[in-house]
Amino acid sequence: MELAWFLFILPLASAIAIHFVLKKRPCLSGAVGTVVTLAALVVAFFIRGAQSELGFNWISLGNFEVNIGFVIDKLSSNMMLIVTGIGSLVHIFSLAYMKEDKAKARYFGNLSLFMFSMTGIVLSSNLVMTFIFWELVGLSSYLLIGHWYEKHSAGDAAKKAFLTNRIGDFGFMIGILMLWSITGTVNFSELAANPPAATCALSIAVFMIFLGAMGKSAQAPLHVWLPDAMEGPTPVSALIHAATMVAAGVYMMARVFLVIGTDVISTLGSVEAIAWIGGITSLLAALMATQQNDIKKILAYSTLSQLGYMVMAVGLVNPDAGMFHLYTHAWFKALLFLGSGAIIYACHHDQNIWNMGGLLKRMPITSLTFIFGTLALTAVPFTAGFYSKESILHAAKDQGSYLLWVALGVAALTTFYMFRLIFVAILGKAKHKHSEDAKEVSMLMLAPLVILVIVSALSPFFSDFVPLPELKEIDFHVVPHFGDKLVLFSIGAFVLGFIPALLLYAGKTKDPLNIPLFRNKFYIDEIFGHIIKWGQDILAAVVHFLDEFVINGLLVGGVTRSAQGLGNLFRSKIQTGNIQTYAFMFGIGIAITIYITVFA
Amino acid sequence: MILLLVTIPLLAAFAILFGAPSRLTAILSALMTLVLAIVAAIAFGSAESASAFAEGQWEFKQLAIQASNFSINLHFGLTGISTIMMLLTAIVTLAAVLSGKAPEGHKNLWYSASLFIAAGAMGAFISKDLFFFYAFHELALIPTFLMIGMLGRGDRKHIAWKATIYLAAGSIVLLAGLVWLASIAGTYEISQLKSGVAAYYASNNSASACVLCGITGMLIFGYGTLVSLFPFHSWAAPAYASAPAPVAMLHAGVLKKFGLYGLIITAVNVIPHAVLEKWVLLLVVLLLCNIIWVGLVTINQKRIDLMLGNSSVMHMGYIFLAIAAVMAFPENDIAIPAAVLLMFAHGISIAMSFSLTDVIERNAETLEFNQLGGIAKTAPKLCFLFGLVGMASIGLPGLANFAGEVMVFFSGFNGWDSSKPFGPVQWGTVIALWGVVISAVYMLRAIKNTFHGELIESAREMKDISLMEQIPALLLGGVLLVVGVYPNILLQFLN
Amino acid sequence: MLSPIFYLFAAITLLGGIGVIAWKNPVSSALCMVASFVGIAGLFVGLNAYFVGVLQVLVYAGAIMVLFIFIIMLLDLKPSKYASFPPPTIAAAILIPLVIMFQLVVVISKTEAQPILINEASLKAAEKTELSLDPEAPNYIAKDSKIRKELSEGKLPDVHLIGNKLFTEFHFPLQVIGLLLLVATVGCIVLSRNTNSSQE
Amino acid sequence: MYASLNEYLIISGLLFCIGFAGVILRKNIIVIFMCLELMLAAASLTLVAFTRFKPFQQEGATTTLPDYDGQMLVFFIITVAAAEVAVGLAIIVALYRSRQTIHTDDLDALKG
Repeated sequence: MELAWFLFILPLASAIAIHFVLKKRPCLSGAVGTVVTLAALVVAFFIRGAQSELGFNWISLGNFEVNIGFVIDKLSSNMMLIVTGIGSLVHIFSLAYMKEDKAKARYFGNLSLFMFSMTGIVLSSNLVMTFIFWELVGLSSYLLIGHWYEKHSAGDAAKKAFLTNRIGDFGFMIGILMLWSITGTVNFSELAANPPAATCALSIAVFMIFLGAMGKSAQAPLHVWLPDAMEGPTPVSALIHAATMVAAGVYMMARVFLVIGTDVISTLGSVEAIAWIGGITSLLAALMATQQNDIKKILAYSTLSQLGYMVMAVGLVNPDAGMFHLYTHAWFKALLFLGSGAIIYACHHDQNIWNMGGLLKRMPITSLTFIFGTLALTAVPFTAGFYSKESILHAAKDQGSYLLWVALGVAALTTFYMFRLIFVAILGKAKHKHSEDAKEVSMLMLAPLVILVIVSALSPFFSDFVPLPELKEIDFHVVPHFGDKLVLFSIGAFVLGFIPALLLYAGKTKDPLNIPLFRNKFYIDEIFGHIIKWGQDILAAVVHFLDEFVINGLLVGGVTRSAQGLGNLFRSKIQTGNIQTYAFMFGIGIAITIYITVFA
Repeated sequence: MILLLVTIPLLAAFAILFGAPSRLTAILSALMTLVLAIVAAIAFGSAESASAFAEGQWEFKQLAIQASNFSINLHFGLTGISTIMMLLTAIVTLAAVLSGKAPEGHKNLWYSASLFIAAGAMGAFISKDLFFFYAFHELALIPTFLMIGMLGRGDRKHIAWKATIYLAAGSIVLLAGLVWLASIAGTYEISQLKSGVAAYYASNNSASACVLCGITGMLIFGYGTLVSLFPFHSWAAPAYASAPAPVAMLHAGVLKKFGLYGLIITAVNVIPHAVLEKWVLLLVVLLLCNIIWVGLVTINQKRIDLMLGNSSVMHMGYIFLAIAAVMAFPENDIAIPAAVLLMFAHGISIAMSFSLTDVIERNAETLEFNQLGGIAKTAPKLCFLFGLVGMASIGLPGLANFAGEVMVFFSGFNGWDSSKPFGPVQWGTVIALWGVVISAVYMLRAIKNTFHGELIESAREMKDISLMEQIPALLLGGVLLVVGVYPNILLQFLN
Repeated sequence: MLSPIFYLFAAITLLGGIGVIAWKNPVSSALCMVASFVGIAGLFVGLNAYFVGVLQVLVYAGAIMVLFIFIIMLLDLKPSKYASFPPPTIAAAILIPLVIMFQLVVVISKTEAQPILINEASLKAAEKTELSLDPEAPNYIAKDSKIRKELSEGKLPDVHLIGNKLFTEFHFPLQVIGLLLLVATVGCIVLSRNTNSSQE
Repeated sequence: MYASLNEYLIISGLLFCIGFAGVILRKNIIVIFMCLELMLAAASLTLVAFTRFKPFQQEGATTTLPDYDGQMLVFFIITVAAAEVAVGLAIIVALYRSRQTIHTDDLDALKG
């Protein structure tokens, strides 16, 4: 299985080569990046069926040892397919999209670094290795979001992304530590061999691990960084913030749940909380998306809500449904993002949907692919989204939890804001000079879009490409029979979402609805801003003041000043220069000596 | 042969004082020491057992003082931990001598003081005798004072005085503890301390318990002051901020580790567990203050060098966490290697960051955050290197600090029985983990303020890092990467 | 010595001492000093130390006091311009002597010693018993010496006894004292040399 | 009816304290000097007093002769006092010549 090593070494080699050698030749670095990712895609195809585990020892200390190794099974190899597939398409797209960018070499270098760390997460054989590449992925997303670092907003967004991920990693590490002390091992295979008993410590550990996934997959409180991450170039958003990186959280949770065993997991209390967090996130994100005016922000919030779906599925102890939705969502969300990238590129980097319109006539192919993506996202029957969303609804119904209604509500909202986007941006007439002279983008951009359409159309029908562990056969059928009550509900949700969008937004030039609560993202950012300002900066200033004046000033300074004071006191009071005082001192001396010698 | 490790820097320092070409001699001697250190480490690594290693020429014993019931002798030799510390000293010395530009009139002082500090640190780490272990450390105190006092920046005289008096006070408390320890153990030989103390502890149990408790207290507070444990940390940050580059690198990188190294070999490995148990809670509270309190202070800093000084104080908290872990759970075989690895990693990363800060100050003439901005455009290499060390210090995987920190956290949870609730060390580990977020906050803010954003006018003509300045940074960065990717290269010395 | 005479001389001594402190004018305090020394000499005689008594009057009262008065006249001191004594110094001046006297009294109250009376009979007895004849003994007195003759007659040869002890046992300190006096005189000459010559 | 040792010691103690009080009290150096002489005299008084009251054991035999060691010491005290007065007054004269005052409050050059 040396082939698997190539998956790992290739992107790293290209990242190093680009960074240190090809810095001066951007075009060459772009080509190298793309070729390497395509090669990785090919290798991913070859190792699809294999089942092996290999690696080398990183740290070994007595009974504690951590090794960097891969576990190749259906779950990880198919996930690799998604990662390398979308990666190569994004690379091709970026060749055109970033043509006139000055720092193209650095961009492709960072992309390769991202591919390397993503491979690390997908193939990792133990939790510590996952954590290592978890942070490396965080670093590469920091570098990519902050690609145009001249802009303060990009720098801030990058910092925000890294710190929110860091908060997630804080929980993740505690989870790993607890799991390690409960089971004594961090290796997935050893965990699978003897799964731990369901104790409350295990449920806390699982929740803490989920905290890590929350940071990476941008769930409820830690989702603030994803919309700001749109500061980065659009291909980056497509690759990282739609398909792969954010999915890493769900993938890791699925891996942990499968390893520990769904029967033990279902008894844990914290899993219920995970499901509800997923549900709430999807609801919140969907509500926020209805009022956004930036095309990339809308897609970002839709990613958030779809991630909420996946986490809900995992929370409902049905990781297969979650992974299936992840699989289909990766393709059509990448399609949507690259489509929006093409639109933005054509409209001279203008991202406001109210400046777009009438693109169907000017950019037919891009618009059609975009519409197809929307259909898939809004779960129109026979599209990829429909099947995966169905599986999640089934999972919710099996658990009999109220999340089913939340899921349906979110489905309606998704349809509403996606078709709002379609009516405003694609259909209708051009509302702004930018969209008037928008013309079809170059072939290099259209090819990935078309490929993505084909793949996302066919994805649900090739079930063995779905990243699921070997041992569980796919029980949900590919073609749902219409008699099922749930199908009716989901179609109803679609209609419920479509009609208001049609009425409100067809042919409009101004947004009829104005709900500031949603547009300002429930003011969560402002709340976080205050928390940070008060909880950290002001506190830091106070602590610094205390440290400066209390510890440094009073205690240390105090000691020195009191010593000095004592010295002065002696000098001025005792050494007066007057003979009488000296004589008086003599007298006291005599009296004391007499007392001591004679009486004491 | 091992004697050369200490004599080369000393002779070079004296040669410089008597007129030898200062920079050349300093670099040559640092190089020779590094080569010798690597050879010694390889010899130590390959030797099958410590005794076999001792027969070789890597052992030097010379009687210094023969008292009635004990003898003090100049005894140099290598143990697992001291090999790593020796490598750290050699590497940082070479980097320190290479970085920084000596002001015109003071070349001799600049290089001889650096070499004296290096020799002091090297001597302290490889000496196996308690007396010389302490004496060599004191050798490094005066050159530090001279360098900060004369060649430092900012309010240097006051800071130099404060730092030196603070360290001297700490050393005195430490000396008292060490002499008391040696007297009850009946020997000054570090290796025999454990048996001596055990015998003493066994003899009269009740009295000896509180005596040992007193000794441990003295050692903790003595070493604590040298290592800027929480209440005694106010000397560290200003001293490193205003010290010239080599001294800041050597002191923050190497000399600070003397305190921790000492705490491990004279307290943790020597004093019986029952006594150490009592100090765990206090130590955990202090180190958490170290991490959270000083972490918040670091966030509030307005200058890069002060921020780095405070961050080095904060990182001491993690190493103390490992020491507290082993004090609480003696069979904890991860803690000591974790502490040593983190000491090595932190030493290298803080040295590299001070070297780069010196470059920033020379090129941009300022270190204030509000006067810096967008340097990355005109100084991409400097931005890359500072980014590398910034990421290293906040514990990014692939770099040495992360390996150390992860193992420290694992040692914190080692020995935790999952049925019982968290013990003090476990809570300490959890809160220390939040320190990782705090360190990410201040480091990223620093990187964003200095490198990202629009280019400010003063940085427009700022030239990038020159080749000569790059060498120490690349050397240290390389070491960080090698140890980060494959930490077993160091851990082999420990088991 | 008989107590009435003793108290007389004691009174003279103490009043003289107080007079030295009390008088503002230095000359009058010097004279009171002389009275006090005379009192002390009287006490010495009462203790059968005639030579020392005479010496006291001769050296202290005669020489030292004369020197003091000479210097006072030389510097023609006016009565001290800070006439009144500030309260803290008075308090100090009273407090310390009181403390010392109190300690002395406490010590003295524990001891009791009676005088050894001297009369002809005791002197004759002493001549035979207390003086030895062999030359090595510390109290050797030659057979036909004047001391033995006086003692046998019942008189106390005070000066001879002092002379005998001074030139036998204490001969070395005597030489040192001689040297000391020489040094003192040289010192005075150097100190009182005409200062303007040293100022060039 | 003979005065015992205690009376002598009390008298000399009193004299000593008067001398000491004088030193503390008076501001004129010469008077201080005189009080010093007074204290010396008191000391010699104690010495001589002891010669009469300490029985001089000579190989066990008690002696009635006065013990002349004490008086030797008084002899030396007197000599030293004389030398001291000579030098002291020379110093005072030199002091007066340079400072034109011998009042202790003005002479505090040695102030710390």
